[in-house]
Amino acid sequence: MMSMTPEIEFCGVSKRFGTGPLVLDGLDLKVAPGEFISVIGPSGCGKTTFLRIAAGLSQPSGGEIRFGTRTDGARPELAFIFQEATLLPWRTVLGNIELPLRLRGERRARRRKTAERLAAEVGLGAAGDFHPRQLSGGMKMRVSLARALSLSPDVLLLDEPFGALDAITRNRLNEDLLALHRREGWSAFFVTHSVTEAVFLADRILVLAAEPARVETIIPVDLPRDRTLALRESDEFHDAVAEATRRMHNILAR
Amino acid sequence: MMSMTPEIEFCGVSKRFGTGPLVLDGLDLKVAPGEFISVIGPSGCGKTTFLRIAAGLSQPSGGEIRFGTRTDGARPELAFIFQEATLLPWRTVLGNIELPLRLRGERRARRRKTAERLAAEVGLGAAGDFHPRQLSGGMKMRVSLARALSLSPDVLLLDEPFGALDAITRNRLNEDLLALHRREGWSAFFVTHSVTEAVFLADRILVLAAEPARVETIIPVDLPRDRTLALRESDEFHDAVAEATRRMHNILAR
Amino acid sequence: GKAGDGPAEPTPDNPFRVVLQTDWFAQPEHGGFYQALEKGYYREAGLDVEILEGGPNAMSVQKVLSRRAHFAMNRADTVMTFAKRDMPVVMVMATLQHDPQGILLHADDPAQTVEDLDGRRVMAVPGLAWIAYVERKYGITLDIIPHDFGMDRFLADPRFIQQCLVTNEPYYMEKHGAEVRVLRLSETGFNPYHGIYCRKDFAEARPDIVQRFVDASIRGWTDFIEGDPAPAFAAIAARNPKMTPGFMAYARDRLVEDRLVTGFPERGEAVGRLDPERMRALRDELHALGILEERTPLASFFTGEFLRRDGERPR
Amino acid sequence: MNFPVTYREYIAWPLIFGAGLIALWYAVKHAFALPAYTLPAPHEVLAALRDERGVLARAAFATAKGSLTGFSAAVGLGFALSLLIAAFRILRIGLYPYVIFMQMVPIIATAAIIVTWLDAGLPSVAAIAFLIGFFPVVASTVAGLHSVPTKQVELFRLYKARPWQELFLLRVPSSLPYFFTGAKIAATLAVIGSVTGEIFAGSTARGGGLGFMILIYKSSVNTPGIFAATLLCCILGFLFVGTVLLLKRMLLRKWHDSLDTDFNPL
Amino acid sequence: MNFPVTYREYIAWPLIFGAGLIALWYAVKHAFALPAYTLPAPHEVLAALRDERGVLARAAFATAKGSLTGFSAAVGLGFALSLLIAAFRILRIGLYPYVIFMQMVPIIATAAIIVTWLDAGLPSVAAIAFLIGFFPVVASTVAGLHSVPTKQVELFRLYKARPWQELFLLRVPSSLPYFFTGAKIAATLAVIGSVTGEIFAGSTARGGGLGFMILIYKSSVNTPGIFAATLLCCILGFLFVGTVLLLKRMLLRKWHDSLDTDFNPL
Ligand SMILES: Nc1ncnc2c1ncn2[C@@H]1O[C@H](COP(=O)(O)OP(=O)(O)OP(=O)(O)O)[C@@H](O)[C@H]1O
Ligand SMILES: Nc1ncnc2c1ncn2[C@@H]1O[C@H](COP(=O)(O)OP(=O)(O)OP(=O)(O)O)[C@@H](O)[C@H]1O
Ligand SMILES: [Mg+2]
Ligand SMILES: [Mg+2]
Repeated sequence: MMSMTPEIEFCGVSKRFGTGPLVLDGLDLKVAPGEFISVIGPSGCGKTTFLRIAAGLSQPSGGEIRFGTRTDGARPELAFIFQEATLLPWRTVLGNIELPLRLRGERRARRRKTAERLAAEVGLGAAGDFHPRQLSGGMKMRVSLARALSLSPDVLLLDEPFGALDAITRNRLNEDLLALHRREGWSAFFVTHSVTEAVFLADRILVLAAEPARVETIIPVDLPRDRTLALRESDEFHDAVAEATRRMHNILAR
Repeated sequence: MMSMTPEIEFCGVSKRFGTGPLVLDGLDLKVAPGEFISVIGPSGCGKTTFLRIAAGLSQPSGGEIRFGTRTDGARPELAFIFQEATLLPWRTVLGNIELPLRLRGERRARRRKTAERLAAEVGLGAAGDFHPRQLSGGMKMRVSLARALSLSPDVLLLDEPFGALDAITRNRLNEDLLALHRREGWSAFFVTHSVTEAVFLADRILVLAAEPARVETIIPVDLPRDRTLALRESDEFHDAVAEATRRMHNILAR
Repeated sequence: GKAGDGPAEPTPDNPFRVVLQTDWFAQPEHGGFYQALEKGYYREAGLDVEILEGGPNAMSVQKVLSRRAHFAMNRADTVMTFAKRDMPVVMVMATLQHDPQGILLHADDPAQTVEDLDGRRVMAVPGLAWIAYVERKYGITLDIIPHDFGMDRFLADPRFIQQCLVTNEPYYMEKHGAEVRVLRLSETGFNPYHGIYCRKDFAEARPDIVQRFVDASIRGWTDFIEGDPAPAFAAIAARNPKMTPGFMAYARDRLVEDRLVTGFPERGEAVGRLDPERMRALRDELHALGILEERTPLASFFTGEFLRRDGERPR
Repeated sequence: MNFPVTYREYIAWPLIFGAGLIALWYAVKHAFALPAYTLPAPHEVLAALRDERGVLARAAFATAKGSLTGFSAAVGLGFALSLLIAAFRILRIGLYPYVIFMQMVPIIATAAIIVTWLDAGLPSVAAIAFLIGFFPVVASTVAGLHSVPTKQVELFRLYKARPWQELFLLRVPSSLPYFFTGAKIAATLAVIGSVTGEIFAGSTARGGGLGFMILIYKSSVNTPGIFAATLLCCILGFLFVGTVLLLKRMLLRKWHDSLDTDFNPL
Repeated sequence: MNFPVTYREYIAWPLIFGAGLIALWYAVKHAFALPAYTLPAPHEVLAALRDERGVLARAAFATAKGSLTGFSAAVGLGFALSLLIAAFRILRIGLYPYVIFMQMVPIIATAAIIVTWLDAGLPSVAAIAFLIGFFPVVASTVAGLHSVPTKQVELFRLYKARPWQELFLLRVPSSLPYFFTGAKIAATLAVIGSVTGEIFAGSTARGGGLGFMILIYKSSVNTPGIFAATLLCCILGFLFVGTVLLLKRMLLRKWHDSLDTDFNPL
């Protein structure tokens, strides 16, 4: 699987909507295969925009993105968890989770089994036949997460997937995500508002500022890759969070 | 203003959707005028359902809700911030914020002024003429918040209003909310997943468990009502949070 | 079904299938054909005839041209227009020697002649030759409104005027208590034959079939006018539920008394007869009035080939 | 607006309004002293219905056949064409204008062409009924296929859905509320279309329908008969509309997010 | 499907398809050796258009007047009735069935009544055009007024919006995409409606429109003339549809969340 995961390079990517102000201004970033990047920054600074550009859903106004050494122009397999759970209202929970497999032409029985496993993993084992309008906000986001995991993507783009979840569920899913990452080796961009979460998950943290858009910083996280919830109680971890928080405040207060 | 704010009493309120399991089971709660209640609990436990019942958007399957000594059956003035920002796509940011005033028949110039003030307060001063589809997720929630504050409600129902916001914005808005609460004296139900936030804002914390639905607990917060961000650095506060966390885990782990 | 080829030598047991498209729902004005059908004259002639009913938008010429019907009905002036449009059809026999069309007025209407209709509103089928004919010949203008093939507006409005068949509308009007008057178009000079036409190539390829059809039809018409019309009436009533015995008797009486079918023998008219001189005169007059742009040759729309000169009825 | 509605109300109100309309009908008739040949009274219409029940039943059956054929074709082909238009941008830009163009050809002009190509009778009648109902289905369905929320389309593109998957798994279900609106319009037009067809292209040898009967009644000044035939047209049309609404309810009730779905049977 | 589209394509593709259709027209004509009276060639239609330009221009003007009046009335009154139906539950339950019922009355039956009351000429023609376009507007708009997301309705109820506020500030803007679909259908039907009106209620004195001319050409078997008049009907209809689409674009472009809005002018 890992063989497919490419290096990703952002070269001077900038973005402006219409005649509005710059949202991104000459962003440069090189992401190694399998690297986990957390993205953090104030509301409206351009995190979603950055993810959308990475996914090719939005064209940069300047600069470009390169995926590994591919010259065929093909994008790697992507999974995107939108900030607002985008479920198809006419499909049940299982139907929504298995959608990517359906689109790939997976056989019915197999994709149903995968969907059931994933639903159980995100704690929706009992809600498999609900329609989206019967779900709570957090449940919808979890369906959206399960859907993204149903494929084995090369790159995972997560836009605040856990914002609407309680601490316990959130912690469990954080751990699951890390385990999956170790196993499958995709690269990830993970937008969050929690510094703790950002530090816990990431190899590096990308900090975006709103105005001016040009300011962005990378904070490396110097923690072993093998992380469990136990790590969060360690001094090492607390120091890393404190350090990241300090640097972030410096950037965002400029 | 405060004169209107009623006592609210939930008497054995329970809720079941169709033939599904009980979501709320005999909830009893008496809320004093001007009291601030945080609501916390795992995803899908019934927090939104509880708020909707309090607002009269959903009928309880059993039990009833009483508002003060009113016998005219009229509900007090309510503002509800939905978990998903519910903006009218054809109205601009200002147009959405001023909607409740518009519905009240406020004059154009006055409501525009109020809307502009509120937009600035939630950090959207520059985005007043944007349409919802041009906003980021967090910006939408902030519009929704400003809209709720545009009236002077008797009861404020907030369903995870700050889940999609960064720490800095969130802290600022927390403070603003407390100041407003002191000034206007409404009662509030505030759903959040952050224990810190819950403790910081509330007089009491209502903890809901998912299964069985019958389990719910009230954790009182013994902090002075006059709170500022400085409080959050105090030992007193840290102790309160630790205590609440401990009790919550006990409840939710049962 | 498509009107296809049939046996070369049709017999009653191996008949040639023929489709006749009439111009309206089954009514006594088609009596002769139903009579021939019911009394087996067609069958005797080796023809298996199907009569298709028409209506206000029958589009019969389309059916003849697309070979979905062998024969259809129309007025001579319209058949001339067909010729002008290069439609290869020819009239092979007459059904009515005189035009039964008229203008229906209330009895107390001030208009006494066609000239008096100048500027009046008349419900008629727009674009029919008679309208231009009377307008130009008498120097008048009519305000034509489209015919809705109903009579309720006439009944409701004492100044209403509409195009009619003398054999038809007056009966219903009088039944509803209206006193009516008819200005016959034939009295204005507009007096085309009503007749049967078919594709030219069919008349050339199978003159025997056309001849058999013409002969049997004339036999049917003669019997309908002179004999007992009951068989035709029964067939008509079966197809058109509104045909009451009273009405059918009335219509047939008009056909008989006004000699619409038989014509006046003293002028050389007879059942089925088409007189080339009358055809030529009509064409020339329509041309003179600018209704026909060119003097279409007679042969392009009419043939007397199937009619005996003396108008004798066939044996 | 949001209190629960008992089913009894769905019976009661239409009856009350129906009674009101019939009263109005009598009132107009008497106020203007209208004779039966201009405006027959309701009971005269019912009498005509009774007197002519044999003929009218046969005619209604013939019209039902024409309408059903035309309606099915309009819905089926209309839906199919909408899919093509939604699937192929070139068709959308290049062909759709001509589809709209065609729709604006008056029936009287098309009837002539149809009769030239098709046999008079049921085929022609059904063809005209089809032509009348076709465009509302296409216009509504195309609008629906194009009203898919952006986010959902992006989701499908991210997952590299093939165009036909985007069409059938996303656009089609998403467009159903629009489609049913079009189908409802087509259903009300089906009977009108069939009647118009009978008037312009009917041949009567094979059992004329209600349109044919209206012409016959008209040419014998039987206005109550016209009204009776018209009443049957309406009832027939109602059956079509009812079927469409039932289908809509069955398919959309589970997921369509509209507060009023439950309260709005029509 | 999502690459940007140059405006040139919006000119080019219709022209290419138009050329294709004309080629097909000639091909059919030659393949079946169809004479002018069955299917005139495009150039024969143009010749008829030139020969009859005076009469046809006057007729087109008359039809335009009838269509415009009928169309405006259909959109205006249709919208108004939809509002009433959406606002008053009683009307929705009690009256709406009869509105649908009315819609199913064949034109031939209504035409007789209309002509009796309004007399032949423009008023009757416009009334018939109105009747034909009315229902699509009502059906679509009512569907739109009822497809408001639940959450938004709840928001209004929380803020104690009065019913008319819910109607005008929420349901109306929310229903616009549906309304415009209905208006588009009505626009394509406007000219057909007017032509049908002229067939039943035209008058030479009041400059009978294109429908009347079609009747005249029909009587004199002038098929190229029929086609020429028909062509004018289509062009006229296109102007109506174009106006509706322009209006829709202006009103919805800013906020309607549909990826294709920009690419789909129709
Ligand atoms: N309309 C409905 N029909 C059926 N079940 C429903 C409906 N709405 C909510 N539920 C169920 O009720 C339960 C509670 O939902 P609710 O939205 O109150 O959760 P919540 O506590 O707000 O969760 P979250 O934190 O994820 O928003 C869920 O299990 C959900 O599936
Ligand atoms: N379609 C658009 N048109 C115009 N401006 C837009 C559009 N989409 C986004 N923007 C603007 O771009 C900026 C960045 O938006 P983005 O959604 O990337 O923010 P974000 O960092 O994801 O914020 P949040 O944390 O609130 O989700 C915002 O100021 C927003 O107003
Ligand atoms: Mg975002
Ligand atoms: Mg919730």
